Amino acid sequence: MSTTTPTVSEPATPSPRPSRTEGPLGSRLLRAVLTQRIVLLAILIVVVLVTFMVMDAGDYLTAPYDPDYLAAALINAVPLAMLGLAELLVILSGRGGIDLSVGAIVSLAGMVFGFMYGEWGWPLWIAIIATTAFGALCGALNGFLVSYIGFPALIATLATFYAFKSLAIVINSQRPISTPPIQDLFSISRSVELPVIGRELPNIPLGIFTLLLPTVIVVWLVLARTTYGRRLFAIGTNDVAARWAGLPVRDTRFKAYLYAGAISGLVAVVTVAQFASARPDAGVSGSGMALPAITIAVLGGVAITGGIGRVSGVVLATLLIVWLNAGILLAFVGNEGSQYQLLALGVVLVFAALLNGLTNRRFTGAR
Amino acid sequence: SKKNEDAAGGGATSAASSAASSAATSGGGSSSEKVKVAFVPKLQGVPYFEAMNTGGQEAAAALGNVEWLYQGPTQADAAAQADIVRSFIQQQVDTLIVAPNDPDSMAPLLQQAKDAGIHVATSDTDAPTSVREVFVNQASAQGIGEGLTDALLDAMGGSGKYAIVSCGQTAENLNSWIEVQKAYTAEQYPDAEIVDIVYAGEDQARATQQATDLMNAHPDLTGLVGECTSSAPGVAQAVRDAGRIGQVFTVGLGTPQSMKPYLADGSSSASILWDVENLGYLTAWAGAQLAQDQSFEATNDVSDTLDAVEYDDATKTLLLGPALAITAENVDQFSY
Amino acid sequence: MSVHTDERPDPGLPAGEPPAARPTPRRRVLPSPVSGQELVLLGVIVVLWIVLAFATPAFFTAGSIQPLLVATAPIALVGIGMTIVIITGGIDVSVGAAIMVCAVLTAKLLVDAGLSLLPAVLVSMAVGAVLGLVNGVLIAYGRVHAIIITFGTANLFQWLGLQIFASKTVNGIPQTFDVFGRGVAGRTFGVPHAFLITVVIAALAWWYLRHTAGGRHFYAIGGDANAARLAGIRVQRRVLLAYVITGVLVGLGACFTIAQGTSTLDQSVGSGKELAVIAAVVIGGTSIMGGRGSVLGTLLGALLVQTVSSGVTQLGWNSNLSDLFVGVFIIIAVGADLLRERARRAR
Amino acid sequence: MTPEDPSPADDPAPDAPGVVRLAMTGITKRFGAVRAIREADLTVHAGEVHALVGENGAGKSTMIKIISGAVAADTGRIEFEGAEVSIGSTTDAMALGIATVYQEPQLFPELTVAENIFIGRELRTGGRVDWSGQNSRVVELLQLLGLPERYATVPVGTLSIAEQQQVSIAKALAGDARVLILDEPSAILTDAEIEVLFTVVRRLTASGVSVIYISHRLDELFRIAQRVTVMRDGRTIGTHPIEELTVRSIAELMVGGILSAARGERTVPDGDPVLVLDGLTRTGRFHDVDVQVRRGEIVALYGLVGSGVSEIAACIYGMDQATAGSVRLDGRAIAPRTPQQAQRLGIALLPANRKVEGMFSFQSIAFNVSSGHLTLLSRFGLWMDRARERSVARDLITRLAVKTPSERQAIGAMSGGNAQKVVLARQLVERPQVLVLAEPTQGVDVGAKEEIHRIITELAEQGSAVLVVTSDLPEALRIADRLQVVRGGTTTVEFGPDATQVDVLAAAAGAVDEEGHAA
Ligand SMILES: Nc1ncnc2c1ncn2[C@@H]1O[C@H](COP(=O)(O)OP(=O)(O)OP(=O)(O)O)[C@@H](O)[C@H]1O
Ligand SMILES: Nc1ncnc2c1ncn2[C@@H]1O[C@H](COP(=O)(O)OP(=O)(O)OP(=O)(O)O)[C@@H](O)[C@H]1O
Ligand SMILES: [Mg+2]
Ligand SMILES: [Mg+2]
Repeated sequence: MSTTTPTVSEPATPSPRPSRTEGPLGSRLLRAVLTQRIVLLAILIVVVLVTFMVMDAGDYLTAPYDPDYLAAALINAVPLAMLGLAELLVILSGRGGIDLSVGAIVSLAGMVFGFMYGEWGWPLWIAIIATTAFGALCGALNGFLVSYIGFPALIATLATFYAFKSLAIVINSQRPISTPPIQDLFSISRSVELPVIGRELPNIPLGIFTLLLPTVIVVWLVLARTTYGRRLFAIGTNDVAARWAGLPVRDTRFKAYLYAGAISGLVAVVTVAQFASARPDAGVSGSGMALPAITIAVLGGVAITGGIGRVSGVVLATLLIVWLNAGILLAFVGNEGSQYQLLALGVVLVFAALLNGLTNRRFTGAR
Repeated sequence: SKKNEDAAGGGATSAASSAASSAATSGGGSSSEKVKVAFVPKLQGVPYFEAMNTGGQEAAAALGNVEWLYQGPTQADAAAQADIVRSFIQQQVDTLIVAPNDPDSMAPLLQQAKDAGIHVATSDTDAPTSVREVFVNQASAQGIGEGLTDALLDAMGGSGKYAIVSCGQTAENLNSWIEVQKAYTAEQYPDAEIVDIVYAGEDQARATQQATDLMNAHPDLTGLVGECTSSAPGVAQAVRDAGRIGQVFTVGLGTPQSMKPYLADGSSSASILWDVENLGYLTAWAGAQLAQDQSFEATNDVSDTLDAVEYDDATKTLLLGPALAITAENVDQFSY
Repeated sequence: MSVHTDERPDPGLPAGEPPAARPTPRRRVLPSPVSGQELVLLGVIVVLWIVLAFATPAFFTAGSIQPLLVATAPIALVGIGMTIVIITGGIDVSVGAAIMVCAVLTAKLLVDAGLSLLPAVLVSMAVGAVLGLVNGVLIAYGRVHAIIITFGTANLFQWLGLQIFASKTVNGIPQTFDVFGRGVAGRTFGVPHAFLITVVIAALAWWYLRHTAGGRHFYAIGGDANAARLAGIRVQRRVLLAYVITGVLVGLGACFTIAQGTSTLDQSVGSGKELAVIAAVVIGGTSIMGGRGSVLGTLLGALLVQTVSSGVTQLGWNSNLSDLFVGVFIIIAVGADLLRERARRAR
Repeated sequence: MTPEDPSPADDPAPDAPGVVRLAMTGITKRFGAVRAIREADLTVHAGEVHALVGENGAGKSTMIKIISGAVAADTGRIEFEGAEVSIGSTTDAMALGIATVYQEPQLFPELTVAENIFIGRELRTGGRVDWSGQNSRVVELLQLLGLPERYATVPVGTLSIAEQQQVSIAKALAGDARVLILDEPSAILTDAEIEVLFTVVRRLTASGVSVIYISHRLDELFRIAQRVTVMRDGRTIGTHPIEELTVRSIAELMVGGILSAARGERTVPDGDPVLVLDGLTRTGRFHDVDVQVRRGEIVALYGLVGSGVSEIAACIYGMDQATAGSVRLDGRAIAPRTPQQAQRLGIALLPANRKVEGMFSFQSIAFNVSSGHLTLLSRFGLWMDRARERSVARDLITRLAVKTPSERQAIGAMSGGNAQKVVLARQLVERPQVLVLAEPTQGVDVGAKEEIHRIITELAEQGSAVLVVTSDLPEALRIADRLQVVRGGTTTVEFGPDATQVDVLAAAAGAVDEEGHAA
């Protein structure tokens, strides 16, 4: 930097910050609801909570929809939100960024964690770090294929999804690992009382504090406050321009996948703890973890084309889905309950997307 | 829980007296006079668990004082199952019975349920490390594994190569049956050999395809086992498609109605199962017993058809009875 | 998108050269009927088949190839629709759930109403068309990215399918669909009808995409939807059509799935098929960014995936490894395409 | 689409000059809060070239998008050949015989030139596209525009931007247009190509076609246009016959004020050159390029698009690598392999293609300015110093007179000239030792152009060595202390500040040789 000198000084008078929208408060609010996903999600959450609480008061539910239950349901939010954040990172990186392999990484890294902590007796924190690193390694493979070789992300991660999934199953001849140390791990996903104010509040699953909250804060800081965050948004918005601006495009994109892998590694630990066993199909059974994570990211307002997306959107989307699903289970008896969860998720996704899609056009005049 | 203490005053083992005891409890609406027994299957919508549901409902009707709750996930997935278990804990049911997708992961949840004052039990699949008070077992792993092996080798003439098309790679009870089959085959049928074990997931078409591949890979293969309710018809279909009925024999754990066409044309020699509705009945009955703090006798008179159900106090297991071979002759006795 | 703005096909030839006043020469023009990717795939498949034929003598028998083709058919068939969708720059992750809806409805009608072959197929295709229409309308007129909408409708369709199943399996499905590939009645010259039909539809789609204005418009939309609109292409209708075509093929594919399955249909039908279909399409060289692709590649892609997973079982390897090989072959097939493209750019 | 009977009074032939072909009155259009068009009127006669001029963001493109059906007007009335029409889509416009070449090429890179030209109105034979029929018609058009006929079957994506622009023109010509709209067709064309275009336009107007012509190169209007409509802030502020106007008066109408005089006197400090290109070669692109730029000096590399100038810039900036020759900075040989390395050496570059290479469209101005200077605007290269970032952005907004309410405004919603200033601002956050500007004012209106030129001069005065790579000759003459002509991929003739347009053009066209050297 020796050859260049900054030419810019602080401006003499800071210009007053102009308001971004005109009009009275009411119409401004309406506009925010219609065009901003975060506001829409917040309102939907309130609607869901109020609806179920009213139903509860009217005795339409099979059990109280109370803060304790909502807090207990949060245990599902941990892996879902964390993987949603992993998807946020890769989708932000643009060029069709997506990671179908996160669930398979959860499976594989979980088995690796099972070996290290459950079989070989490594200290917990070393095993956690090693698992995260292993996840990062898997992510690095994705990143290498996408960023350095030029594979479309969907294809590269589809391929590694198949590969990791298969490896996770053969690594321990399709047996789960559930030795006593692993079984005892469940304690880290139990619910705890918050200190000081905890008496007034329901107990919250520990994983929220030990893993989810730190991840949320770190990802938020990285995106909003660091130079890496800037680079990521830049390459996601226009990677040709990013190259001309002298940004390390490949390196930045590579790291997005690597970080997503690392988060998946952490989720592997969460999942092993939550299920008290390292299961070879932990992240791919049923519809797997990747598709719900992408769904959460998309519902949270992440633009699939890259460059647009916020951590708060992902978190709110997770809360919405988790609390909605928890309520539905109390509102319907029998098999209908789980079936209506599908309906609700579908309706919320389509509705939120359409609303934003249509109104964005309305307000920006694009055709 | 409060409700259980109230119910604890009840008397003998019979249904009539437990009804009397719950009638004696003080309570609000009519529903709270009944004990709530909840059952969470591995997966909803499959005939096996829906038949258990039918049996459970019959039991509830017969016992009179039981409210039978049944809710299953749409995917055979431990996480989805955990949500439902949690919602039943929230509902403060009296007994919670689970057929866990993943026994290890169910253990801590059952602990939570117990801490909330709920009686816990397992049925169909056990969670041996958990705090469950009883496991309602359909048949012993030994019984199923040996039943399958005997039925297949009976058809194969006591010798030859066979392969197994299993389902979920991680399904604990399927894997335990396979272990029994391996050991029992080696011991009892020295001229027989298991050449391959493949996993088709819950996908019938995949099971069919894999069975076909196996027959191609091993032209001298004479037997196939479909280890679960989706691969049992799958392997039979493969034999039918290959036109090798009578050359390659199949057995499996198929539900009666789904196996009927294959039993009829001989592409399946037998289906090893048990009376699933009775299993549901027994499950509901056991749940009611627990809810009322009744203990199990060494042999229990549950209903007309289940008049001598054995209880093993050491393993805390109720055993429905021996495995049942379903064949072309008796298949029509089952409606599911 | 090229960084270099003046990349000429032939820098040696100055642009302003006076044009020769002779008639248009007839020459083989650029979009050759078969792309390099398709040749690579063909090569890989041929090599695999030869290797497998040597490794397991039974591989190269009718009894082995026929089921392979039957299993390939529904994936390839739905893949034809998916190819068109992806060419327009979209994607449809709801096809698995849509297969479920079509299959259960058709199976129920076969069992309960005793429908015969043609009406059953038509009903299934009509149902598929309706589901495709739902996707198409939401995507074309809602102007939301296809992946978001189809994630949503995948859940909706799945709910719908489960409602129709009503917590029961469909038992005792008659053999109406055996004509698609079961036994002698299901084959012509030894080729299973499901595969034959798929090939014929693929050929029609190939011709349509290559030689008709409507077909070319799919490519234009995938290249630049706004430019396509300005060129007077009715973009929304075209996009809608792409999803409806996919829906119709899903309907037919559901019939193939029933034909391929047992006499019982359970609610796992179709699950995970969306990834298998997308895998076939992208292995076949269709660009996920839109604007480029071919159904021929998709057909070969589906065949490759099926060959790999069948091959692993037939070789007697751990069947859990088949997914690993599928992953590796995706990397190899698409990687080859990338490298060729890169070499072409470098020249 | 035959028009109603024209005016009954004097019933001239419908294509005769002076007859109104298109009349737009009271047109308004809002984009959200932006009032792009306010009560604008436009009347175009048959057989005339009607120029539409105005500053960046004045509403020219929006106006023609309304005519071509790409955008629907909020209010207003459009009459076509005497009858009121409603143009709801591009198809409607095309049916009326309105053909448009948009500012941004609307082409499909994967499709062939022939397909692009006929897309949306393919010739058909029995259900399928009549490839041979299309191809032969396309070959005629290519001949007309002086492009090789083999281009017919080449994918458009492999052509240069200028060639793509010509394909766009061919596309507009393919139908039987009654009104041809050209939105800044000349911005990226070489003079020779512009000449061809003008020939075509004249031929068309002679046969009665009306042409609406948008350009920021005001001088060329005098060679082609008959009447000029000036737009300012979304309003049409008058239509004049070209004879009544001069470049100066048009410019003054556009900005609504008086322009400052031309180039001011500048003295360039002596000293050793900072940047030296010595025999720089990149095989197949350019060869033996020799350039020297001193501290405080502005050197223009003038070359027609496609002559290799833009690649020379890319090479200095590390986007490409030279295959022979050397780049020296302060006497030291450098060979940056990436733009980061070039930046670290103190080289900044303003890319030529704003939209593709310059803008992060839905990000804020502050974001656009700070990207590329993340190390400077952060602590330890890790944490963004957001206060500093904001103040830097605000400062540059003031300095460059960017019209915006806030540094948080998204750049994508800004007009071309303003966006260009923001991209330029990025190069100025840290004062570069060497500043390379590729087409710094392409598609920028006169007012903004003026300001950008002033900024460039200031930078030089502060000690940067400035290399301007441009195909805009007046611009080159106006700001450069020295001017080098690039022809056939190499530097040829050099001119001093007193060079005339005629000299340079002649040199670029290959007429003058070494004796053209000036001071
Ligand atoms: N799609 C759009 N959404 C929002 N604003 C728009 C849109 N298109 C144009 N504008 C705004 O409308 C105004 C007029 O833009 P227009 O493109 O017509 O200007 P122009 O005269 O063509 O400028 P230039 O010379 O830079 O091309 C500008 O302020 C521009 O920012
Ligand atoms: N301009 C074009 N852009 C894209 N594809 C083209 C173009 N011209 C021709 N093709 C394609 O190239 C193929 C070969 O064209 P050509 O005219 O050289 O052969 P042909 O013998 O006339 O073929 P056909 O019998 O199909 O017309 C055509 O069938 C068409 O698919
Ligand atoms: Mg414009
Ligand atoms: Mg021809």
